[in-house]
Amino acid sequence: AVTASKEPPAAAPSTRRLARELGIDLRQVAPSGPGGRVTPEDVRRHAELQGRKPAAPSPQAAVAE
Amino acid sequence: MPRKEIELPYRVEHLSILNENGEVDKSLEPDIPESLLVKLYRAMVLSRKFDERMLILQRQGRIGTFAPIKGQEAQVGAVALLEPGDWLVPSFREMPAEVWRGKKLENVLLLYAGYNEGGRTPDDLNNLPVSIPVGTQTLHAVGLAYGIKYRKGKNVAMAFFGDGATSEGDFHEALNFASVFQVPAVFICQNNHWAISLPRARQSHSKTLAQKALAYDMPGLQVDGNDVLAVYAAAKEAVDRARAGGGPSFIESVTYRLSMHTTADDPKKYRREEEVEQWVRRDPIIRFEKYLLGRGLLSEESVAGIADEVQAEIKEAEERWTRMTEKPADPMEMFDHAYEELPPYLLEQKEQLRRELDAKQTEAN
Amino acid sequence: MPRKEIELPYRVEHLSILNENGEVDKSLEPDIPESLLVKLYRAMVLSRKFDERMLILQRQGRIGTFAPIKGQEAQVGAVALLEPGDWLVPSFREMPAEVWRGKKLENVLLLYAGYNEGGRTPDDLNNLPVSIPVGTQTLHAVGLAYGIKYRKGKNVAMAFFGDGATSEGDFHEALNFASVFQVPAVFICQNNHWAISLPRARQSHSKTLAQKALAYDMPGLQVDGNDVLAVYAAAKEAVDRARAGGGPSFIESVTYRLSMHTTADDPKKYRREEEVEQWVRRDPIIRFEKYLLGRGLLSEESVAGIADEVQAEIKEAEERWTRMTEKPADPMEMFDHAYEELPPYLLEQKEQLRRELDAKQTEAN
Amino acid sequence: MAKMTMVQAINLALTQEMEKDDSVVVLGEDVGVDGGVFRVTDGLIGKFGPERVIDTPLAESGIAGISIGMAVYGLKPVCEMQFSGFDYLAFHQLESHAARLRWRSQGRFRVPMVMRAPYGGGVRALEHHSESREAYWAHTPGLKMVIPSSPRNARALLVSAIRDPDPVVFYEPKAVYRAFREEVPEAEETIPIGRSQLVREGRDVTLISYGATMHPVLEAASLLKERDGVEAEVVDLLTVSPLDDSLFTQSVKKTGRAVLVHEAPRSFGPGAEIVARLVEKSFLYLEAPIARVTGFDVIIPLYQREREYMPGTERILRAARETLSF
Amino acid sequence: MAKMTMVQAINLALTQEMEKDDSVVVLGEDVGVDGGVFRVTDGLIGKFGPERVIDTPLAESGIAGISIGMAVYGLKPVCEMQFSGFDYLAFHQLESHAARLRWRSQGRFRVPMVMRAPYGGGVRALEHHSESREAYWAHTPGLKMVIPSSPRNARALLVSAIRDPDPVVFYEPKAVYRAFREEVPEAEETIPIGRSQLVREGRDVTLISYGATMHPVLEAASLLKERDGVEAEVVDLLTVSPLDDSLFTQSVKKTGRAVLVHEAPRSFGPGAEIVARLVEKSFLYLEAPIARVTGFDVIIPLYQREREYMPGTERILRAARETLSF
Ligand SMILES: Cc1ncc(C[n+]2csc(CCOP(=O)(O)OP(=O)(O)O)c2C)c(N)n1
Ligand SMILES: Cc1ncc(C[n+]2csc(CCOP(=O)(O)OP(=O)(O)O)c2C)c(N)n1
Ligand SMILES: [Mg+2]
Ligand SMILES: [Mg+2]
Ligand SMILES: [Mg+2]
Repeated sequence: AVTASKEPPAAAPSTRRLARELGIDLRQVAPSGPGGRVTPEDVRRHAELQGRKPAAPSPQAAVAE
Repeated sequence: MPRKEIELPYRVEHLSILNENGEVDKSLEPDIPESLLVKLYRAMVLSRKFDERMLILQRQGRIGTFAPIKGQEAQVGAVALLEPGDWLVPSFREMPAEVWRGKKLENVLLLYAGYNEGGRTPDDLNNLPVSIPVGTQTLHAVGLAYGIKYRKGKNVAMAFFGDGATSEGDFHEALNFASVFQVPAVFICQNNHWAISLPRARQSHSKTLAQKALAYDMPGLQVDGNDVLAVYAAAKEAVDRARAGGGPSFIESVTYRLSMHTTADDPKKYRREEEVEQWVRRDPIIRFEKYLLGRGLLSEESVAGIADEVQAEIKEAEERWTRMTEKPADPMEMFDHAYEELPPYLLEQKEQLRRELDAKQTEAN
Repeated sequence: MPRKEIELPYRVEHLSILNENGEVDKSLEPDIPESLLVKLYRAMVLSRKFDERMLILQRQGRIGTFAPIKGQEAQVGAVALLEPGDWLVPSFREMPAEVWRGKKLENVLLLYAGYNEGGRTPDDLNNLPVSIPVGTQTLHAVGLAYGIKYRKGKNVAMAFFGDGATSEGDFHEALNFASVFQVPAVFICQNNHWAISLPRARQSHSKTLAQKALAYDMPGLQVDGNDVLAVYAAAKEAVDRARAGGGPSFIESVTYRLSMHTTADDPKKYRREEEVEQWVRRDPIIRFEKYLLGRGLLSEESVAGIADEVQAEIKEAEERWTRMTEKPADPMEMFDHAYEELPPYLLEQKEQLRRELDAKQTEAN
Repeated sequence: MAKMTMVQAINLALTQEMEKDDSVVVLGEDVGVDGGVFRVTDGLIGKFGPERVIDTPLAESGIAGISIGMAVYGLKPVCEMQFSGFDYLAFHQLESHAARLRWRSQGRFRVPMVMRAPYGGGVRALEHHSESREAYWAHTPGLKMVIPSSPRNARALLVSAIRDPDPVVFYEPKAVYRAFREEVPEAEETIPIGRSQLVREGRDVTLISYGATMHPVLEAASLLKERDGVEAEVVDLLTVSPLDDSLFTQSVKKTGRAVLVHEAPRSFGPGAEIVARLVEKSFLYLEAPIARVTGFDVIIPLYQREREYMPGTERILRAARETLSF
Repeated sequence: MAKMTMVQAINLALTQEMEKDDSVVVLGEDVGVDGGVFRVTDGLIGKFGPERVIDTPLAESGIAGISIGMAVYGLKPVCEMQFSGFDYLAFHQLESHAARLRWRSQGRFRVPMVMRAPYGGGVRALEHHSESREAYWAHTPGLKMVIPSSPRNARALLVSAIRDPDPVVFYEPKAVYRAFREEVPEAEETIPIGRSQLVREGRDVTLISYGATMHPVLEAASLLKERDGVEAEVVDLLTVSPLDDSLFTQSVKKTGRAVLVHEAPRSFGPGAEIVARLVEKSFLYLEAPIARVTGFDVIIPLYQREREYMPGTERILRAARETLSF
């Protein structure tokens, strides 16, 4: 598990939207993207770990990956 | 192949009809209907009194900065030539001309009290609103005059501006375009000797401003601008010429700003009291009053009567203005007249302001 | 209080010394050293030939749009008065004047071939670069002249511009400022009868352009601009006056653009061939050649010799230019001279361009 | 229908509007006898005479200033600035009067004028002949700022501009003037001012531009498809101000990625406003920083270096790929 | 040290630079005998004479144009436009010459001039006397655009501007001219042009502004702390162009939220560029849309409605709260 960091996490606004939709605090998510960025995948994985239902990936997210 | 003088089609003249003592040069006296003479006098008195009243209102903080016109009332002699369809293109020191042309006193007050509504000019007369960027409005007169000529109309466009304005490039472009297109425009320079703190002599190295017309082969005339008869005569010549298809004219009207540039200005910083006193003696109203008294068109009683009348008129206008400004101005109005139709982003901004005002209202309750 | 004429300090004159047949008015003939006369002739021939050569280069696509000067070579008579410390403020049709003042022919070619480097003017002479926005450079001359006066120098600033430029507001502001401040500026209007397609008569309604000086109480002189002796004499009068602290002068130099406005222009659309032919007969070089032949300062041989010399000079410059442009221009240069020091965001942009160019280079390999 | 260059299409718009409405007049330097330095007004003086097709003295403020007077009088002046690089001389007339007279007079007067000017680079021109400074006008309340990208939309937009009751600055991409021909219907056609157009559909990235740069943008979109299999959506603004942000903010909600392209210098340029609107209206859909592909913040160089200055196809491609792979 | 108004502080900068360097000259309408309509140049003509403190004829293009000539000659002219609403008449001189002569001459000539002008609203003025159009200048390559916010930084920035080898447009917030006094050291002090300042530290939201609006911004920051317990970080740009984006992009990486404030109209305004830089450089740290608190896109109304037009403390507070609660 990741401890809440004080540093704000790096994430695109669209990733933030996903986190919001899933009710996830981005600071809890382990980043795997370039430059320590939280990716949408990271958020979904975290949601699954938390036992929440992952949202179906949106089409644009699919393109991004 | 000699060195030889080039003959030019115009010379520059000076015209003066009524001197400081109210004596008239009979040979030049214009033929003005008696009722018009009295009307001119009344308009000058009204302008003077209204100007004085505005100064008081400004000092009381009831209106903001404005440009007093004291001493320049004889300008009404020029607009007296205009017909309703003619175009008046003023700068910011033509309150007398604007009022002659139907501008309501309460609108003058509204403008200087910071209400956009003050920009309104009479619906049935072609007066442009006050123009502040010095000299730039002269070109609008040329465009209007072009329109008149294009539509084969008989109207004219008359532009007013100051001595300072003659230094601006737009003044030059306006005179040049007007003469190239030979449009019915009349340019009236109110040479009041000062552009804020700059004396006329340092505005231009030229002996007169009238001679600037020579650069365009345009008739140029210098006139005693405190002599309403001369102003009328000069304007008549120019307006008649324009109506007859004879093209534009330039008039330098030599007058004096007896008061401050604006109420934010202190003329003591840059000019001597003696100079002002000299010009007080050339007051355009006093000499005209003497002339009219002499001709029996005024009497001591009618002078007093007119004074009372105009004071009442001013008082009534002020009351109307006070009523108009009892409720605070509706801020939403700032979006009106931006465009004929507000584009979506302005509708959004208007909506934003509406929400802000509503929130404030709610907080206040 | 009459209507009376105002006496003005200046009248407008026309000056012509050498007529179309090379005959001189002895009473007006300026005292010019013989070597200078020949140098003037050579400069005019060089300008003519270089102009012709550029037209060929343009038609071959080797240089871009340029403004031919054919017919206006006598302008060198004016710059001949300038000393190295004096300021030349040209427009875009002063190649002869610029070359007289040390501008390298290869730099002229570079400019028209689209190289920023062509803007370079000689380090040891005070020539401003070519100025394209019509009329606007006249004000720079006034500022330079102000600097000279402020530093109590003896130099002058000489501005060139066209008949079209006299319509721009900046021209008016320049003449007004110059006369108000009485600075050592010389304004030379190259009235070549056309501003692209607009004939002089429709640029201004005035009989002459020289008379525009009257608006500023500035000496104004109209001169035969195809008569290099008259141009010299007029400029000498103005330059001497300026150096002696006598303030600015305005010269209307009446000449003719024998060629197109620029190489993108087709003058057949707007002017008659006969008009051009009339002016071909007034060619400034031919009449000056006749005069010099008459005075024995030129001979058939020396005329041919000069022709060969200038052709060689042009050829050499062209070769230098060709070598200078063998390698493509370094795009990175576009960031040079933007500011004395590039701010961070421009360093970033420069870096971006560098990366792009490197990438392209890599792809190419 | 006839295939026309943009020059011909603009000429058609002027001709037809002048035929329909005798309050339309054309004025400017060399617009009459010469037909304009780009021949845009060619033939008009023959058809409509010198009172309606007016060769003016050489003074931009004069041209704009008298146009204002004409417009207030009731004419519909279409004035030309010979190159947009010289319209600065008329800046104050537009800012201080054209944009304000309706407001200043509380709606009593209107200024239905159009100020046309060729703008932009790419024609091997001299200094001041290649500028792209539409942002100045777009930032000025009271004005509209329109830039067509093709013969057909140039014609349709100019007709709308002439009929618009408010002042319109109309910049014509001179690089497009004769670059290609397009079918332009003889019959009247208008495009509303203040409305952008979707010119290519896609779902991966949104390319936003207007005017001359629409062409490298469309080329880049094709190449993205061809080479990368990427579907770019392309928006042509047509009107820079009032900026229609509905289409492009919608598009970016779908694609999550945007590239803006203009020739104008980058800083404080038109692209910045598009970024700001996207941030305001599509924030949570942004997957990558919005790329600005623009002219650099220097004086546009003389033509030997112009290609490297300009936002060409390659630079757009590179930016799109960076955005896509962010 | 003495407590000074901004008017006095600017006067001090001028006086001291003129004492030090006789190439510094001051020119403009009413700057001499009258000491300027705001008294900024008061007393200078007495100290330095009418050749160095020059009352010019009434022509803005003339003033700017001769300043360019003076600067090329080797003087350091500081010209005044009486109000920024009239500097449009000189636009072409700045754009076409001041900004370009160094470049055009390949570095042979420089234009070390300063063009001063009071800008902005809040002083119950007439039309054209309240505008805030710094974006025009900021978008112009070759110029620098500086706007101080307090007496002390006004003095220090003006000294730098006068010494700068390139042309600087220097807008003075007339609402601040006499609004308060601040200690200004007698000894020389400069602030480098192109460098912004952190004026309040915080970690929750970044407020970015310059000039007159710094004051409502700082007030809003205090209120946020007081009422909401929010720590706002505040950046004063000081120079609008060249825009220093290092500090504010850094700050937003920390706070994730930004509010930009200026009086200028919103669309295509200075704030848009700040948004664009934030998107380019702090993208992954943005937690909320960047709010722009600005003048509306209309002509600034006459003074009865000015307060509602202006981005005041309340509007800034509201925007900050929205951003924080996004
Ligand atoms: C273009 C422009 N520049 C500066 C100003 C500021 N200003 C207002 S009135 C004035 C002096 C005008 O002098 P003049 O033309 O003689 O008219 P007067 O005020 O004497 O009536 C100045 C400099 C302005 N309004 N417009
Ligand atoms: C301010 C400005 N407006 C328009 C142009 C386009 N233009 C270039 S030269 C020219 C005509 C200039 O005529 P004139 O002043 O007589 O000079 P000439 O070309 O005859 O030498 C025009 C309109 C320009 N360069 N600058
Ligand atoms: Mg001008
Ligand atoms: Mg005056
Ligand atoms: Mg010419």
